[in-house]
Amino acid sequence: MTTEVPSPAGTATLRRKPEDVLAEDVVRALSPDGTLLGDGPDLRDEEIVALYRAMVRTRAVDERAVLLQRQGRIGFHIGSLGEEATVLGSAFALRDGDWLFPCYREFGAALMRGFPLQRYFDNLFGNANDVAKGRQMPDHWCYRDKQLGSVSSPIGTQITQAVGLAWAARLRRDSCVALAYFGDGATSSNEFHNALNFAGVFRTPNVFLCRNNGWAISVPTEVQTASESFAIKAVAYGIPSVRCDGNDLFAVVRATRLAVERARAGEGPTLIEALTYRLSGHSTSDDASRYRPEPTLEPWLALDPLRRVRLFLQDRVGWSDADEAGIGAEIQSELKLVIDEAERTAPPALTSMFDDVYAELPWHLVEQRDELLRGPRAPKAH
Amino acid sequence: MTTEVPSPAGTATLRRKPEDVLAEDVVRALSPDGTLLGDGPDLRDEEIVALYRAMVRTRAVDERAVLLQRQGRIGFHIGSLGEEATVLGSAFALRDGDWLFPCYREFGAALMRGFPLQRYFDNLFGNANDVAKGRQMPDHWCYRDKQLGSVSSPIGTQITQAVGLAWAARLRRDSCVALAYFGDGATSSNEFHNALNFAGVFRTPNVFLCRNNGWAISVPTEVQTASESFAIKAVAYGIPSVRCDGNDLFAVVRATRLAVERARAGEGPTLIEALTYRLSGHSTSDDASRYRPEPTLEPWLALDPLRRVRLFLQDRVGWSDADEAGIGAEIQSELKLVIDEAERTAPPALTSMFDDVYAELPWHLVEQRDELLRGPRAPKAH
Amino acid sequence: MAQMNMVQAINDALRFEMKRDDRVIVLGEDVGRVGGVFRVTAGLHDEFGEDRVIDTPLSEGGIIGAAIGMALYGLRPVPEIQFADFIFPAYDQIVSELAKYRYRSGGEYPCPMVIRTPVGGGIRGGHYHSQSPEVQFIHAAGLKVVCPATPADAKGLLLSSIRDDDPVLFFEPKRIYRAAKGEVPEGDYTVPIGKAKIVRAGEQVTVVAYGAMLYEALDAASKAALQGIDCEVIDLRTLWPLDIDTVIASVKKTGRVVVVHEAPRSCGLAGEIVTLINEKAFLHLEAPPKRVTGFDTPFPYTLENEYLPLSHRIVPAIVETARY
Amino acid sequence: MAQMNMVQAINDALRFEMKRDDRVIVLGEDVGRVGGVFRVTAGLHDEFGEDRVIDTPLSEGGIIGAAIGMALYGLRPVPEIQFADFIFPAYDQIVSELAKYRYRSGGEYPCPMVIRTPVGGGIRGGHYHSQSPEVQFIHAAGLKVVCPATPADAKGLLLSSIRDDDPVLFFEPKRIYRAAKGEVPEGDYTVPIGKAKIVRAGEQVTVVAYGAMLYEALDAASKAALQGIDCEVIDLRTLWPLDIDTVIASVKKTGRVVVVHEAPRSCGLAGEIVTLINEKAFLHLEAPPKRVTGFDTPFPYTLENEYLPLSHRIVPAIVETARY
Ligand SMILES: Cc1ncc(C[n+]2csc(CCOP(=O)(O)OP(=O)(O)O)c2C)c(N)n1
Ligand SMILES: Cc1ncc(C[n+]2csc(CCOP(=O)(O)OP(=O)(O)O)c2C)c(N)n1
Ligand SMILES: [Mg+2]
Ligand SMILES: [Mg+2]
Repeated sequence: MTTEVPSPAGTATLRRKPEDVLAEDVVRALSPDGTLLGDGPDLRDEEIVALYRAMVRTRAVDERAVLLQRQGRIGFHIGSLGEEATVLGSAFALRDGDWLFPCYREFGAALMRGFPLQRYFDNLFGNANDVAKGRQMPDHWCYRDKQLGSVSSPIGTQITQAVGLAWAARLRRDSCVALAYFGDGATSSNEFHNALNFAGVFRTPNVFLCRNNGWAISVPTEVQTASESFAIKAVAYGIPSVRCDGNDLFAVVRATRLAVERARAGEGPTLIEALTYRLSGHSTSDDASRYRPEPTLEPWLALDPLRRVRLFLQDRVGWSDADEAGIGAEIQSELKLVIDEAERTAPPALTSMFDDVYAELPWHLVEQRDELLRGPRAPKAH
Repeated sequence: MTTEVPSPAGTATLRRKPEDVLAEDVVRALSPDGTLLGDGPDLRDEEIVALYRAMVRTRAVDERAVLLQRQGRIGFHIGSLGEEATVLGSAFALRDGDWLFPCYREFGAALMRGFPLQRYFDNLFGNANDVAKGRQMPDHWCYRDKQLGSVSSPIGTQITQAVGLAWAARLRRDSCVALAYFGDGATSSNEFHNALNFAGVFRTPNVFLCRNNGWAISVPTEVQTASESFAIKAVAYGIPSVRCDGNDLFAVVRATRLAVERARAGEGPTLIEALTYRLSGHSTSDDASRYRPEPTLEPWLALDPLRRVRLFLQDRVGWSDADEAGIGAEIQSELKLVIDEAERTAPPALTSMFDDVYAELPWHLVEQRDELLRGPRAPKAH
Repeated sequence: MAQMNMVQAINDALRFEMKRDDRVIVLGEDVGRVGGVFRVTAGLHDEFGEDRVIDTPLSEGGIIGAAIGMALYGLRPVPEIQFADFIFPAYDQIVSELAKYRYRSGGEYPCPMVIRTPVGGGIRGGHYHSQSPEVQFIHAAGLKVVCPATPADAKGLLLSSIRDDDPVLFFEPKRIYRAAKGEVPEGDYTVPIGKAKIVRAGEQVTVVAYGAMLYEALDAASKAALQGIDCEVIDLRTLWPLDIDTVIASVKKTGRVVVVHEAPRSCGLAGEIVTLINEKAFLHLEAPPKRVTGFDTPFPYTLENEYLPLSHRIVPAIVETARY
Repeated sequence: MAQMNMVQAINDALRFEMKRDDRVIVLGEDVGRVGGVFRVTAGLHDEFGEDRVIDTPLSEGGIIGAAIGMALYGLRPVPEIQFADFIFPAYDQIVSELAKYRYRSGGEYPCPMVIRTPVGGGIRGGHYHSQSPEVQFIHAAGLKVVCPATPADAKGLLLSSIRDDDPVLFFEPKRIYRAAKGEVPEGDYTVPIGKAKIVRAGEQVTVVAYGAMLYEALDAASKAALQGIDCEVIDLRTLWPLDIDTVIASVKKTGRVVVVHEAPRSCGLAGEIVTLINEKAFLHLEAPPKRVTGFDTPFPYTLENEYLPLSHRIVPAIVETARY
């Protein structure tokens, strides 16, 4: 069964894991051709349709954002092409009030949880309506209303923060769970180690979701670690882990639900390794052809996470080409509206540069702000 | 068999480890009553006597250093009471030219490898003959002549450095091995993670020796990690590990030799967890009775690493009370000489404060030195 | 009022605030059962239990990273770093995350917390138990930095810091942990962040100091007085944002200034103060401002008293400045 | 001589030195097969093989910690940190270990290495791809800090840095990686560490700058010239130990000085320079020294050009200083 999932970097094999790792094998539920493997799905039809829509929307947003970047209308984009099942299936396993600590590829999860598409594009344009007030690069958003942490570039920092948050919640007898996303590369960071170790010792209600997409920019997983999997690293922290086919929506939902339930039941944290693949370059700044020959992608294209849900839905609810075209059109017109609006919106006010460094402006920032306002304006950003 | 070794913090149990961990069970060779368990020893009688001498000497130095601190003659001491078999047995498995990266309890290993006792006491007194020129606290020595790295207080940093050094040696086709010491607490540091991960990926010729002495100051091992052992953490890095009875000199030698041989043969790094116990406070600054009831010590006192080698030697070579008294007297007179000398030696010259910041004194340090020399002298240190 | 040393005053402040506000959580290495290696958290574990006074694994990055998560949730963590020298494994979480969280989230996520840590030399700690890294935090925009010199200020500033909505680095000068004693108001007592204190009024030379060196500055001022030089001594108390008004008003009066700190000289806080004085009181300066500081070397062990900017080094600087 | 940009010049220096000295090892994230995210190490992996141009796991602490071990052994590692903003996970290894190794070992263990890292704003990188943390390394005694502004200096200083027996932080201003072009001597070519360069001679105002801001300072000087103000522009090149003689000689001539840098103002390098000028040329100062710097906020994205101390902000500072 495992041979159907090509190992991400082409070399790691799915070897046996210690017994205390939750699952012996990779969790799988839906084959690439859209047929069920064993039980499942653990989802109602409407839920599957909603999730499929969300995946299609995520991909459409991704494609548009790349285009906007190529056109020079936004500065940068980092997307989730090929990783949609991992991102959306895992977030779907959370409930309202649970927390989500994003890495940087999880805008799809944020949108599904209620982050307005308009705010997302405001962030890509860094305009005055951006929640982050145009202070961060595109794709570095946050949204407290829906318990969405703040995207930050330094790799891994959010993992430890998610542990502290979940720990705090437990101390306050709040039953929420905190899920942290990170990549395979991030498992090498100080933060992964600290986060999992603290979570293990204090049995915090966390889900650690490692998107193993095969690459950390140009570095393949076998240069990232010599361990036989990323999931197995959980052993070092006395916590259980599970691997799932990250391109299999139903498998991701199942694995994450298992972990979320454990956390909510006070049984502590779980590490999930979702085996997926980064189909695009690392970001719009990256040209993957420099280090990854095109043919490498082929087996992964055949495992497309959207395609298999679509095939499943065709069979299950008679999902048609017209249905598909319908949601496509809907998303495109929605996109047009929010992009127009985002592009029209002014940049953040000059004085906003000094706000929020502290709760109140101290004297030195008042002086610096006044100095800036008194002086001439800068040339337009390139 | 394992029940004879009380678990360090009194709670961890010796559960089964994954198959790729070198040994199923804790390596043991010499019982607490001095009789052999199975094969061994893998040492010649003279070697055992030499090692025993070194252990006795180490303990005598420790006791004297504590006394000097209590008398206010030195400022600080951090020792290895109860951990002598771990420290000396492991270092014994190295050969000339191999590198040793100390934590801070391994002066015994340094002395055994040829660090002069005089230099060690010069370090404790921080005098002009101290290799570290009185710049570091007592017990923070170094000695390049014998490939002894520099003791540094920040926990764990030496582990990663040992990896870089071993890696460099391998790149230069030098067959040396680098052994890094660290405590159970240090496994929580960023450095442990980075070191083991890099060592795994680049298959560096390293031996990682975790002195699991049950405590990180007042924090017991069960608060340090939820993993079932420290050895098992190696799984996260794809490297083998082994646990040994750290109070069993022969077991430590055996486990370390195995690891050293693997490293030298190009088979990569090994993590060793030596199960021992810190019989003293953390250092002379610590009063362990605040957090550790006296009775806790009792089972460990019965496992004294010196006693069992002595019992073995009584049986094997007829080691007598007179032999014992002989080495005791020898060590005491040696100690008297070096302590007198160290105490007599002047503090480092004032200008030495500015040397070695850089290879050459830059202008600002020349100015600062001259400013200091021109000015009045400080009150005597308390 | 009760007579307390610094350790007792800080312990008193922690106990008071933990009783008043159940969001306050203390965490760090050895802060629990044993009450901290300097005993600053003594008794809190017994009183508030292991959910609020938490011994952690040995990882400063883990402590601060987790504390950030707690703060994001709405708690008021007060992590302890055992020595300021050991704060650097947490440096990324502090300067990249803690200092920027409110800003980068457009104000959605305040991140209030107080990082307590013993700072400075004077206990024969050598390289790694003696450093004063305040500038490494001031320069990373977004943090407040406090360093009390008296038990009363320690209590008052700690309570203000815990109640502050921004992250505060709270440096405790360990040299005077037990040596500095004084009356400390009981119960609720705050000292505002951002206000310096003139601890000795004078007309001829302004001496700016903080932490353990305040006492050296005062001693030097007394000795200078014997030579007929009348010093005004300012205790900064808050290092950032500093109380520029008090400093400038004093310098406008005296025209002469000596700044003292233990940290290495170059790119230290003294340089910032001198530059601010240039910017705000240039025409009042009658002598070049002087720095009496630690040297640009790692902190030494045996020669620690030669390294520290003790009174014997401050006096000549005052005299030179006065006689310029 | 060949025409090169900064990227090419640095690549040329690395290639030259790797051929000359087989102890030189390049390591870092993405430095190998892909040749670095800015392509600075392009081609080196193919030419020197994977033992000398090493892609590492994603851990700056691991990179620097391992590089220290390599240096202790006797190699000359040249680790790359992908962006200066990501150097902080390695901060403990750099300031606690690298900066102190020679000192704390009484000279037994020199630890020569060059940490290369792109620095500064101007590429729309926001918070975490724009920072200038030079002071966070200068203040930690024991490091040298270099920041070239031209391709020739980049090559010459990099070769000097790799041959230096002390650890060097080599900051590469990414804004001008490709924009700065110029003639670069072929083959062996060094520029001494610790020497600034007067890139425009003038009599009335000294402008001190470095890195990408040098070009802004030069532009401002040209604009000031139109208003009849004659500036001397100094490119520091080495930030620490800085070339105090060149700065002081210039200020003694002009009596007026503007210091420019991208890093936040408070406790920045400009403050140190102003203070050194106070200490060494107090009586020559005819106007308060001015700082034109980044603000004390995290580095913003959309407003980055308002944050940076570009020419439009330097000109008024020059004029004010000149007219004081
Ligand atoms: C501390 C740090 N170092 C380096 C970088 C530069 N960087 C950004 S993303 C990335 C690779 C991350 O790989 P992975 O964790 O696998 O996530 P993925 O991008 O594949 O989703 C690197 C090296 C960074 N952002 N932070
Ligand atoms: C980074 C860092 N944090 C904290 C400390 C303070 N400290 C010194 S030793 C120690 C405990 C170390 O425990 P362990 O690693 O088990 O070694 P042991 O002392 O038991 O041999 C601590 C917390 C330190 N030296 N460095
Ligand atoms: Mg990845
Ligand atoms: Mg221990």
